[in-house]
Amino acid sequence: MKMIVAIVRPERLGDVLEALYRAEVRGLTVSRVQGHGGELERVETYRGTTVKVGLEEKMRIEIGVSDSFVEATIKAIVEGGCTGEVGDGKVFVLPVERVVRIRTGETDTAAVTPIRPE
Amino acid sequence: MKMIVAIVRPERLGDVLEALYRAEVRGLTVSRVQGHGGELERVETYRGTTVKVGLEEKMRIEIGVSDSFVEATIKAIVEGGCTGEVGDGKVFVLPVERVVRIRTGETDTAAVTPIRPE
Amino acid sequence: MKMIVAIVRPERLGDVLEALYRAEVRGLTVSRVQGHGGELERVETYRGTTVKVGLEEKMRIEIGVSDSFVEATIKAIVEGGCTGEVGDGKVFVLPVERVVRIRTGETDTAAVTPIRPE
Amino acid sequence: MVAADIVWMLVSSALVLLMTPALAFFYAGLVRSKNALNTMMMSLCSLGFAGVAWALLGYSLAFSDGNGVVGGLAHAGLMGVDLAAKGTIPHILFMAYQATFAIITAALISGAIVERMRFAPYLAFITVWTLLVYAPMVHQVWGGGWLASFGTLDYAGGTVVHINAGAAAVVAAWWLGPRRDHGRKAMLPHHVPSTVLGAGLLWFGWFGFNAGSALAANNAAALAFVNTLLAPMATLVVWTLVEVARTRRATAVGAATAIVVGLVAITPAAGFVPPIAALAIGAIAALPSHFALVWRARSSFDDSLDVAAAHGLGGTVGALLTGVFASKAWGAPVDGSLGQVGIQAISIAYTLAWSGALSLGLLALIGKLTPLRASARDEALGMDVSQHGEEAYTTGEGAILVIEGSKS
Amino acid sequence: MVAADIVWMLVSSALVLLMTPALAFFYAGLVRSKNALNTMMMSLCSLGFAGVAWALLGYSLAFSDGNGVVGGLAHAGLMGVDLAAKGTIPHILFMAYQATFAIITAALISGAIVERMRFAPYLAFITVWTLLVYAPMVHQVWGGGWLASFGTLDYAGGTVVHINAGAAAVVAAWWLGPRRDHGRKAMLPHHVPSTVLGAGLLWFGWFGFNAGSALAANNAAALAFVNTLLAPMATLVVWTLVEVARTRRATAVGAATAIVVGLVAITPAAGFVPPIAALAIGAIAALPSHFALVWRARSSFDDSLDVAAAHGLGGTVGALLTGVFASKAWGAPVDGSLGQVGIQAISIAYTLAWSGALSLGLLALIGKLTPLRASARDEALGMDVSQHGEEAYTTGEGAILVIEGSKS
Amino acid sequence: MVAADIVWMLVSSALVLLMTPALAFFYAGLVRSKNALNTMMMSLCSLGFAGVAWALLGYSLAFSDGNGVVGGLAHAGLMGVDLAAKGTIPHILFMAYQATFAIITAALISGAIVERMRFAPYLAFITVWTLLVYAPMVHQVWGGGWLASFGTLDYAGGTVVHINAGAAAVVAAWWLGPRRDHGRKAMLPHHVPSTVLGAGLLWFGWFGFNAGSALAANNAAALAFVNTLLAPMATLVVWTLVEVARTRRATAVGAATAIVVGLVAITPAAGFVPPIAALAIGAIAALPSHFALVWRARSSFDDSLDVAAAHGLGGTVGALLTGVFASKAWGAPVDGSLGQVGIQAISIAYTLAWSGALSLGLLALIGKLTPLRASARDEALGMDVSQHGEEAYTTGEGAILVIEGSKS
Ligand SMILES: Nc1ncnc2c1ncn2[C@@H]1O[C@H](COP(=O)(O)OP(=O)(O)O)[C@@H](O)[C@H]1O
Ligand SMILES: Nc1ncnc2c1ncn2[C@@H]1O[C@H](COP(=O)(O)OP(=O)(O)O)[C@@H](O)[C@H]1O
Ligand SMILES: Nc1ncnc2c1ncn2[C@@H]1O[C@H](COP(=O)(O)OP(=O)(O)O)[C@@H](O)[C@H]1O
Repeated sequence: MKMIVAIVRPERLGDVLEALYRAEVRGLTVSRVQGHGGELERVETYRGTTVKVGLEEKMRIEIGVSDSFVEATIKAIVEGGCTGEVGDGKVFVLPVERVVRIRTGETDTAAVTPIRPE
Repeated sequence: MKMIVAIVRPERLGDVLEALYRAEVRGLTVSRVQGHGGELERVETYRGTTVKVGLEEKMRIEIGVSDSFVEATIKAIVEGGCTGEVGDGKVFVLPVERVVRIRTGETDTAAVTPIRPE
Repeated sequence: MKMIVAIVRPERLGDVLEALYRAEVRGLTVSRVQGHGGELERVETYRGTTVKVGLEEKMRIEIGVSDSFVEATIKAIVEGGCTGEVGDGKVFVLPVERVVRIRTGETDTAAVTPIRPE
Repeated sequence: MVAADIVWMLVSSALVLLMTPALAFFYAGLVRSKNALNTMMMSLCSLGFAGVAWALLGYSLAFSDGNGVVGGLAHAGLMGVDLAAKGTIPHILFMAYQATFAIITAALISGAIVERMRFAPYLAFITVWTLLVYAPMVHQVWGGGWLASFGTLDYAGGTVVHINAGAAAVVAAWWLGPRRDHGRKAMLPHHVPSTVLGAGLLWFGWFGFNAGSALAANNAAALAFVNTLLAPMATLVVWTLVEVARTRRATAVGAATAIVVGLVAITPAAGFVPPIAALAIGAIAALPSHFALVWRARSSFDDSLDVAAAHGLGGTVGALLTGVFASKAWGAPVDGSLGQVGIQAISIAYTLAWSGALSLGLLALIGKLTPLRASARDEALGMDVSQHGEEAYTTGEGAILVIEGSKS
Repeated sequence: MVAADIVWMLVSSALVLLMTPALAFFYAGLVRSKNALNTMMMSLCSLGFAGVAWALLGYSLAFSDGNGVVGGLAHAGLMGVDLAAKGTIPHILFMAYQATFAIITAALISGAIVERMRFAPYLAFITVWTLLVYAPMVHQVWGGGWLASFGTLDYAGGTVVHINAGAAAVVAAWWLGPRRDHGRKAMLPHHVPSTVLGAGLLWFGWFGFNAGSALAANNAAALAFVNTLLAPMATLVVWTLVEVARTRRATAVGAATAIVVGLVAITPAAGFVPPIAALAIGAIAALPSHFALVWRARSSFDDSLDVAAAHGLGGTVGALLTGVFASKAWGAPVDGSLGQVGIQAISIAYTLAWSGALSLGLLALIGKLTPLRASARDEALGMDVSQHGEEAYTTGEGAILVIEGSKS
Repeated sequence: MVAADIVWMLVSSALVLLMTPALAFFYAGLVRSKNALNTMMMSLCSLGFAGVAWALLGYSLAFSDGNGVVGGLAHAGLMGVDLAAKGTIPHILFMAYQATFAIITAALISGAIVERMRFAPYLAFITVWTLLVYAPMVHQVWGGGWLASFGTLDYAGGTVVHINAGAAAVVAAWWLGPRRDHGRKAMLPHHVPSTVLGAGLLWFGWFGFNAGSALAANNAAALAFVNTLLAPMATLVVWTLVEVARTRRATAVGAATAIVVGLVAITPAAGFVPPIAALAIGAIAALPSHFALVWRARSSFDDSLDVAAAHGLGGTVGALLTGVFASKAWGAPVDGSLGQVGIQAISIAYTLAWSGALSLGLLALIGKLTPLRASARDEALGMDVSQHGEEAYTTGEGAILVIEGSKS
């Protein structure tokens, strides 16, 4: 089991999700974050105050996958998230020791295979 | 040391926190996320535009615990977070190599035992 | 490669970022979270309803670094984030198996060295 | 007809109309964000449903000749409501002014049942309620009905509007039962500035409500206006001080609530009491409503946004104090007296009974046709998504466009 | 001069002025949060640019003597606009009242091109548009121009304001092309309560717009007022029911839209039709606009906030129905008739042609001088940051203070 | 008494009352979200505390007979303030209109000390300030005091309201010292649309402020109204162009600020200058205030929301230009002249001294009784939680219900 953490552009989130969907990756968790990398900084002005905004809006995607899915998942994220311009983000792969599905208490691989409700 | 990451329903957050409290797990960090799993999709309409919302509001809990607490923590989360319906979420256990308490610089187990102020 | 996850006070975020900047740590991702630790609880009142707010606003910083940067990064965070009062937060170091730069597909160390646009 | 009176009634009608969107904001700020739009819609749609019902039928039931309890059908479909003078203003303008009252009264009730009542039965309820409960009540007090002859003093609607809506709110909250999270979870106001905005606009609009009730640009209007300015000021001061005394902190939700309570309390008295009495009424009214709110929050009775405490009780205190402070020298038909307090008390009791009984019957009836409450699942999901298919604040993340049909 | 008329026109002018900030909120709630301030600024700056243009030149082009198409320069620079009476009110007050119309009309157009048009050419466009397209149109209908003699009925600006702005909106949306995400991504309203607030304040302000157009405190004002109350009520009811019939859910965005559509539709008819006809006009107008909105969302035509469907089409339906329901008994110069509907139709067609052609020419001209559209990068980043260097909702996290110069 | 005048003063009083909630939004949008409610409460509670103080004592000190500096106690407790005519309107209405001025003036000061002043001493300060500083100032200018005889031109309160509040703001900001984060951290407006809403409603309300100051529905009111429309338009245009020239981007915060600056500048001149001069005053006033704002932000002087730059300086520029542009032909008692500019300058200097000295003394005195500033911890935590025990925007996550006492 691995935990894949990806930071992507908000405007590419839809494409990434679609690519993941096509790669049959179902369960995932998304959150709004702000990132700092090699992007240009933005200047804003409020009344007399000038500020430099060094953080850009990004989306963070967290996906628990069984080992066999890792390659496909990374590929899908890169495909969906790549624009070629600085700021596209990163993918991190972290080891996971255990996964538990809260609804049933199932663990590991069984826990990350979503069961579609009919 | 392990990092336990749990995705739970927002409406169960209170119960989970309570269960963790009873399990004597004190330090934790919570954030708002949006999840996609086996849940039904929601349809919304704005003027003529119809959209399918595939992401559900969830809460993400992150808890650094010493190894001996892992079982109790998972149990508490499952207890507090389970409704039995699709969408209850997952618990992931990740290995942690080091923990530092920013206030004192203490590391590892000492760092995650909260000291109650009197 | 390691993933450093730090929880800090929002009002210290600026100082932490500055310290990281000085330590030449460039890429990072920040998000708003709420934490529970040893801090005092806050009481609020809304019309007749009294509530105890056990969660404090915190910022979560996530930094993927190559192994040689770990020490410097932790030091910078502790330096920038320490006030000495309960609630300063924690730093967690997690192992990372792989990093991919979405823009180029580069992996590992090459992926976390930001390339400044000229 | 008097041009200045026309102007004042045009302005007053516009002001009272604004109170309904204002109420939408006052209420919506107090609920959880997942129910914000549903709460707004409950006020907003009163502008349509109660408004049209009033124009087509309610006005006639209230103001055309009838018996002591209800008017007739002479003005149904706006028949005979024309440009001829009614008093010193065109008849249609009088009808429109009264329409704005009908709308806000119906909307007030929603505060008791937000976050759980299904939308369709709610619309049915307020529409029929406007015709069945509100219009006759208006007839009884202002349309030549029995309370008018009985000697009830109600300048601008303390009884007709606030106690009436308050009683309906109590039975509705009781009949529907508490929200599933009530008493279990903390349900905090999701957007206090909304509530403050609502309170500010309500105060502004209330000048039309109270001073417009003079139906002319005269001393009575001026007095009602000034009292509508002074009473909430005093309520605000007392409320703030009570909060500081009790919890060491004055709250913004409290301040917004205090303004509304002061406005409600002065409504029946506005054109009948001297300004200094308005300050007294405002100050006194703060106490019962404040403690009722505190008590209610700890009880299992879930009048969610405290319509009973703010409008029912505030209106009751105001109506009773009208009996105390009324002054012929300032334009009241009688001076305050114990006897008048008695008359006021009887009128209040009657209104509570009238509105309580009929509202309950109406809810029971509608409940037979369609469930009144949202399912537990819908309530947990939030009424915005479940009833309206939209959210108040969206980022659009994860939302996928559905193209129905082909693109042109 | 008549004091009561002065009061009413003071109030009406203030009310119409408020409509422009109201529109800023109505529109801003419907866009994505990254474009909220840009959308607001498009309305807000009309208060400055269209307003000053009107005072210095537009008023003269509209209301000083000229030919059948455009006025002269007699009042340029406010020359001769003084305290003397124009009708029963001071001339300057008449000018000010008309200024508030010019401002809102220009601002309306912005709904068609938000989220993509650069700010500088937008300012240039509305400033020149006010002088070149709007002022002559006013002259033609209200300033003694040819449409006045032709017999067009337009009580408060159905043609002059709404169809005129609607036509400009259509060509602007078409000329600029759709937003890059249009039809590809879901673009949801980021803050529906803003839109509701805007609708509430627009209704309130519209009383000044329609009833103020009587230019006096008389029966006509009262009638226009009452109709402005009744028509949107009916639209709201019908719209809600249509939504329930189609999707089983009434939406808040729909309710806010319905209110505006009802207001637009009654505008040309307000002082000419009986109240019961106002209910009919409001009810009827719901349908074409509703379905136009639904159709538009699925088309590739990106009139982003549906100015054409709400104002263009709503105004057209209203103008045609004015020809049907106009009644001498209620103050119209003629009774409704097929002939009058024909006159209305010709006027509408003329307005569409006038505004469409001139607006397009103007856009093409400005487009020669400076690009009209933001770059793809700026559009993706959001217009707030790219055009104004600020964000609507900030937390300040990660923002670093830049100290220019030394501290004192 | 004149009915039309009564209507106009009713409307004007309502409009000015609305300015205080409007100010609450204008200010609250500019602070950080953790201080949003505290900032709102500072305006809101002025409605209670300054309002009641005015009614019970301030009005008497301002408008009953006294010496050249302060009035007497003849009207204390509203004694003798009745329905009899004062001018052409009921005396109570005049008192109420003036009350709305007292409230907004006190609230204006709060902009200088938000995000750090404790709430209790703030309430004490504005209450006493209304009686000690404001009421005598009113007496001196409008109540028959020495500035009236001296020949100061102040149509609607440039001196009495804006310079007076501006001076108090300067000393308060200086006495309390800067916010702990000032000049160190970026403190961004957390909700710009709030500020825009505030600006829109302020403009709307300001018509009552300026045109209501005619105290009648006449030419003077019309002129004041029109000038209140024109001046901010011009300020908005110039401000926008200056921003574009300096930073290539016009901001929404700038536009909202420009509107307020234009309104402040025209206040002393509103009923005295021709409309074209109003455009000039609005345009000119943009410059000093704009550059003062820019300078202030870089200085260590933390007048947090720039009361001095917007109200103090804007009022000063307006007062001086009133001396330039005043015109007998348009209703001013004298024509503009160098001499009049001198009189204006002396009045300004006197007001600055009066308000500055007394406000400082009052702050020092209150500071002896209780600390004026919040602790560093409370300031960092945010004033909403520390002073009011509530938050503006809550999700309720992690909040646990505390049940005190047993459930009924
Ligand atoms: N080392 C890192 N750790 C965590 N997040 C990172 C790291 N480097 C980059 N990011 C995230 O990725 C985003 C884009 O990174 P950046 O380096 O600018 O892009 P690119 O990889 O295209 O050069 C950043 O805004 C940040 O959120
Ligand atoms: N593989 C995964 N990785 C990350 N988050 C997941 C994963 N699977 C599910 N989740 C999170 O858990 C939530 C519920 O998951 P779901 O699979 O629908 O529930 P259940 O386990 O009850 O079938 C999702 O909304 C998502 O936030
Ligand atoms: N075990 C933990 N796991 C995850 N987050 C933690 C943990 N302990 C503390 N935190 C985070 O750190 C913040 C401060 O922790 P706390 O224990 O109060 O501080 P201190 O280390 O100064 O005693 C908390 O609000 C929480 O967000």
